[in-house]
Amino acid sequence: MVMGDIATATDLLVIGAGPGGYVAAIRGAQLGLDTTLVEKDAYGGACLNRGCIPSKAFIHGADVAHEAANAEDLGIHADPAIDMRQMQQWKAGVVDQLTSGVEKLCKANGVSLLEGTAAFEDEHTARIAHGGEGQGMETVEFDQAIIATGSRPLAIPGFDFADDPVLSSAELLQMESTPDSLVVVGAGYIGMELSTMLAKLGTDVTVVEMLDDVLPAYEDDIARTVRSRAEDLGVDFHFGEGATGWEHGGDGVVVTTETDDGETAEYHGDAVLVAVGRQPVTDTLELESIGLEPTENGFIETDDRARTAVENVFAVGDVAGEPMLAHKASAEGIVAAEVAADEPAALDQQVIPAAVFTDPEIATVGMTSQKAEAEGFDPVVGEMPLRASGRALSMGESEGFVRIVADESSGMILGGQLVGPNAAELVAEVALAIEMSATLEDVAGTVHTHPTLAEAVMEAAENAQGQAIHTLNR
Amino acid sequence: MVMGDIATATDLLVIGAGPGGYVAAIRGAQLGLDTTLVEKDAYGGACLNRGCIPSKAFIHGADVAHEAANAEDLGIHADPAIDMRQMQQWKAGVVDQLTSGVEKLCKANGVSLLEGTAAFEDEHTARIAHGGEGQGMETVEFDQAIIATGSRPLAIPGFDFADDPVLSSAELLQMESTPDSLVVVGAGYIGMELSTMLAKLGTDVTVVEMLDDVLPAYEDDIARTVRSRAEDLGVDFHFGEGATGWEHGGDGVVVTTETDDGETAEYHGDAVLVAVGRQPVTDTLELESIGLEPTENGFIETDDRARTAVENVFAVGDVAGEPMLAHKASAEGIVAAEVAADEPAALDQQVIPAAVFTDPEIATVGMTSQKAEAEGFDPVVGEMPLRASGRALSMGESEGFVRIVADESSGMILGGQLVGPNAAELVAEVALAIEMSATLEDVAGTVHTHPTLAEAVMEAAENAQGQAIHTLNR
Amino acid sequence: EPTVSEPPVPDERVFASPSKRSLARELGIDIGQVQGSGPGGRVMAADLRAYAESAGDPTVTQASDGVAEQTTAEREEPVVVD
Ligand SMILES: Cc1cc2nc3c(=O)[nH]c(=O)nc-3n(C[C@H](O)[C@H](O)[C@H](O)COP(=O)(O)OP(=O)(O)OC[C@H]3O[C@@H](n4cnc5c(N)ncnc54)[C@H](O)[C@@H]3O)c2cc1C
Ligand SMILES: Cc1cc2nc3c(=O)[nH]c(=O)nc-3n(C[C@H](O)[C@H](O)[C@H](O)COP(=O)(O)OP(=O)(O)OC[C@H]3O[C@@H](n4cnc5c(N)ncnc54)[C@H](O)[C@@H]3O)c2cc1C
Repeated sequence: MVMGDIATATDLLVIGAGPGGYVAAIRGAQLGLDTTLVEKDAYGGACLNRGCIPSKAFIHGADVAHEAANAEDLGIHADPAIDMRQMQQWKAGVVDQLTSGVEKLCKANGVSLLEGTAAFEDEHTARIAHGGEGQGMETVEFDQAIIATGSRPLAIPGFDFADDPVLSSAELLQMESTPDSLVVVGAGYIGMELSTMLAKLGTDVTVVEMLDDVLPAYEDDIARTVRSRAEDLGVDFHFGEGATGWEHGGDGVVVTTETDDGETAEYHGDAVLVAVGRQPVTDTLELESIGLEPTENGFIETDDRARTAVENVFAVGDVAGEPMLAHKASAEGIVAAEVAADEPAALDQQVIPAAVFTDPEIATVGMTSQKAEAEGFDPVVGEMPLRASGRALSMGESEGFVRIVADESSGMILGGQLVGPNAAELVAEVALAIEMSATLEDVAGTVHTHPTLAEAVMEAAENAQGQAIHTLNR
Repeated sequence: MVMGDIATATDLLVIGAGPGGYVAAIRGAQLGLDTTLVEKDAYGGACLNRGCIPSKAFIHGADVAHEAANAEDLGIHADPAIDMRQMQQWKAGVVDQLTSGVEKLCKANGVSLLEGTAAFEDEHTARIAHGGEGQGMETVEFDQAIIATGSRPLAIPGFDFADDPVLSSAELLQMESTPDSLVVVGAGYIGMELSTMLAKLGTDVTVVEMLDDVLPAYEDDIARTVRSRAEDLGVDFHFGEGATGWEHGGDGVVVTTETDDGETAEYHGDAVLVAVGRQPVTDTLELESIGLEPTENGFIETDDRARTAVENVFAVGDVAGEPMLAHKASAEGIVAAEVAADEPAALDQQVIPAAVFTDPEIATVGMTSQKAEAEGFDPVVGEMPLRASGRALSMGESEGFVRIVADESSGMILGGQLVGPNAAELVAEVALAIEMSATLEDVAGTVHTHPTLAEAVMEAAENAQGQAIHTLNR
Repeated sequence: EPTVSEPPVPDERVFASPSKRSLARELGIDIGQVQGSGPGGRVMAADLRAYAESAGDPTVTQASDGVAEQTTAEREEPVVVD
């Protein structure tokens, strides 16, 4: 491939090297397409550099310290000191290992890597601007392209991420020291994960949320469990208030909020984290050159083969719509690459699981009982509270539950809601059950290792059949 | 039901309230059988009182302390002090909660509980001796009986558990303080779990094992990983040596060993733990009264409906043969109760998973590649090393792997071997895959939450298909 | 007293889910004898029912009464993209 102003040609151009793009590029190359991956910033995208991985690394670190500091009843007396610069370095090491792994995997699979910002010229041509301004240009001619430009943190009026004390999640995850106090705007999953983690590391956290509870996407009993655990950690919640602005005050900031009724309040913190959502990135692409227009919400619309309205252009990941999750991005990336390589792939997964790494963890997949009813099923629900689980108790945990939703007449499993340690791991079995069209009997009839939390999945299935051993049946 | 010397009658008599017996009793009662459960000692059996639960509680405690004490690279500096009496109390609280839960569940399901030792008089009569000698007797007439008398630690010549410094796992799990040093005889799963746990709590552990590596039931790369981690924790291994005896010496004991070639050695410790296996308990039962005779290994033989050679008598759990695992006991207990209640149940589970709670954890299910070949399959193997897993790295772990074994032509999943954090939880998905006759494509096509260790199961399935994203394919 | 006519249990590995194996037992047939029509030869509910009918044993049809009903509701296996 020739660099410089001369046009190079490729079968498949992938724009953006997050979990949508790099996975698509690798699969494309595996299927024999000459594949070029362009990234303007860092391999691994938001997920590896500013999202999933750094947040989970800090959450793990906070958990290790917090658990040891709060294990007196287990006979463990510890008063851990936390060196945030060192934790930051450790996190950076983890991120480096993974992002350089992504680069190596791309090369090993034969993907050509280009650094720069891609913009469309027409349906078969993209211009790549290398590095900063004036660093040179390159033109790539492609047969097919996959847009995987992801998302960025959403700002709100009155809060500009360019201002020093106004932090995005990306900036917060670069912190060299934990703030003594922090105001968090937004109690969605990112706000809640970071608030819980910071509270465990000793920060005084104040959360301001417009709606009336945390995690509005989740059922009440789930949100309540996570909220009350966060409250126990000292997080101070203010619901029904929208953040309207901030100013310098004391050593930090004063954030102003307003209720629907016009009542205002002020909250102090060293800084303010705005975590109100994420916005698809399309403005770098000059989509109008290929006649594409994002939806009202800024997403690029795609069909069940991840194709956009332009026949040879696909879109995957956060830029292609909800749920904005890394594994959804990767799953779409694989389908787009396979379709580009003429394989009969489609986005026909039954379910996409989701996890929230709060304390306790939440994981959900498929339908809630309410949703199942709305879809015309006759749902039956089985539950296993973790206070009856030997494994949970032997881990010092007794809150949380596993809930399984199934169709009463066929026994077919439709969904699951899990709250507790390792919920994100346990949901894998429920997702497979749904993909396999497994019934309650299938899950209950599978021997589960003792003592594990996974037994609670089996037990919930038995409970739904009215024959649980470790819980009373309805 | 009338107590005393008068005979009481019951549909189903269950002998032993471990995970085999209490589960059988509850299911029997759920199916409408008048059910009586006799236990001579403590509800929950070995598992809840002296096995699975207390060991996992201590392992958890040891992990919390050890992890915090060894997290300098994460920026966590802690020097936890361990109060073993308090940890023991905490464990006792966990055990109490679970055993009293078992009792309550039995009652709530209508099971009649009897305390005492049961022995057969004939095929329809058992004598129950209450408490110690002279505490009274009772006769129970039954239609059907389930033997669930479990197992006890195996002693070896030269080592008598009645001697103070010769400990069984049961005695060790009652310790009020951690020994400064301990000689462990046997590097099977119980010996390795307890050695690893004690090493983390600060004990100098010396392990003596007749065979040439730890965990002989497992593949070499699995045993090696666990052994070398234990060595890092300071455990001192001596393979190819059999323990022949002990005597008092210094403040504790001197254990003598001998190799096949007759070379001897001596090892010092505060005490010696003998963990060489477990022995089925049949001697309390007077089996000869019903014409039953245990096998050479002491087990009671059963058919695929958990029936013994005596038509109306079943046997389940450790007393009925390998694998001696709690969940196998419960699964058999359910089948026995259902067959007793005339349901068309059978022991036709494809697989029984097994876990070892060492560091790292091990979990296996179904066939190894070798076994698959021996069974006439054409096995294909896929692997995902955890050093390529974002979730493992963000937990500070990079050792271990997930291996999936499948049949090459059909893609059918035959087995899995997992080494790493939460392996015992992750194996649940693989077990369900096998029970469902899922193929590699089924598991690879199920979206797995990011970042989780469970993604490694999906990735291993992709690797077996030659299309992994995060590992190089063969 | 235990029943005399017990449903057969296969002694070879069969490719069928727990609920299909249980259905086979309820239908009183040896699932090991049934040719699976699912992916990789997986035994489906329909295979079992077809086998039970073709066996034409009147006791078999009786055994399937009611109990089978519960577990028969159409359980489609997932569509495998090929
Ligand atoms: C704090 C936080 C925690 C999160 N935790 C989780 C979690 O636990 N689990 C989960 O599933 N998801 C999580 N997410 C969401 C997850 O990060 C995203 O869903 C995921 O990164 C989306 O992947 P993507 O490939 O679509 O886009 P991104 O990862 O956003 O990657 C897009 C890439 O495209 C590049 N790019 C953009 N425009 C151009 C252009 N014109 N030319 C060249 N390159 C371009 C960008 O630089 C970027 O690298 C989290 C997000 C945050 C912020
Ligand atoms: C240290 C240790 C750790 C272990 N960890 C695990 C693990 O992590 N996972 C796992 O699956 N397994 C584990 N096991 C094994 C597990 O404990 C056994 O497989 C399980 O307890 C077997 O259950 P059971 O019901 O067959 O018998 P048991 O649990 O042994 O119960 C038998 C009961 O019968 C009673 N009994 C005996 N004779 C009579 C009589 N004549 N009359 C009345 N009552 C009688 C006994 O008092 C006892 O309570 C562990 C074992 C040990 C020792």
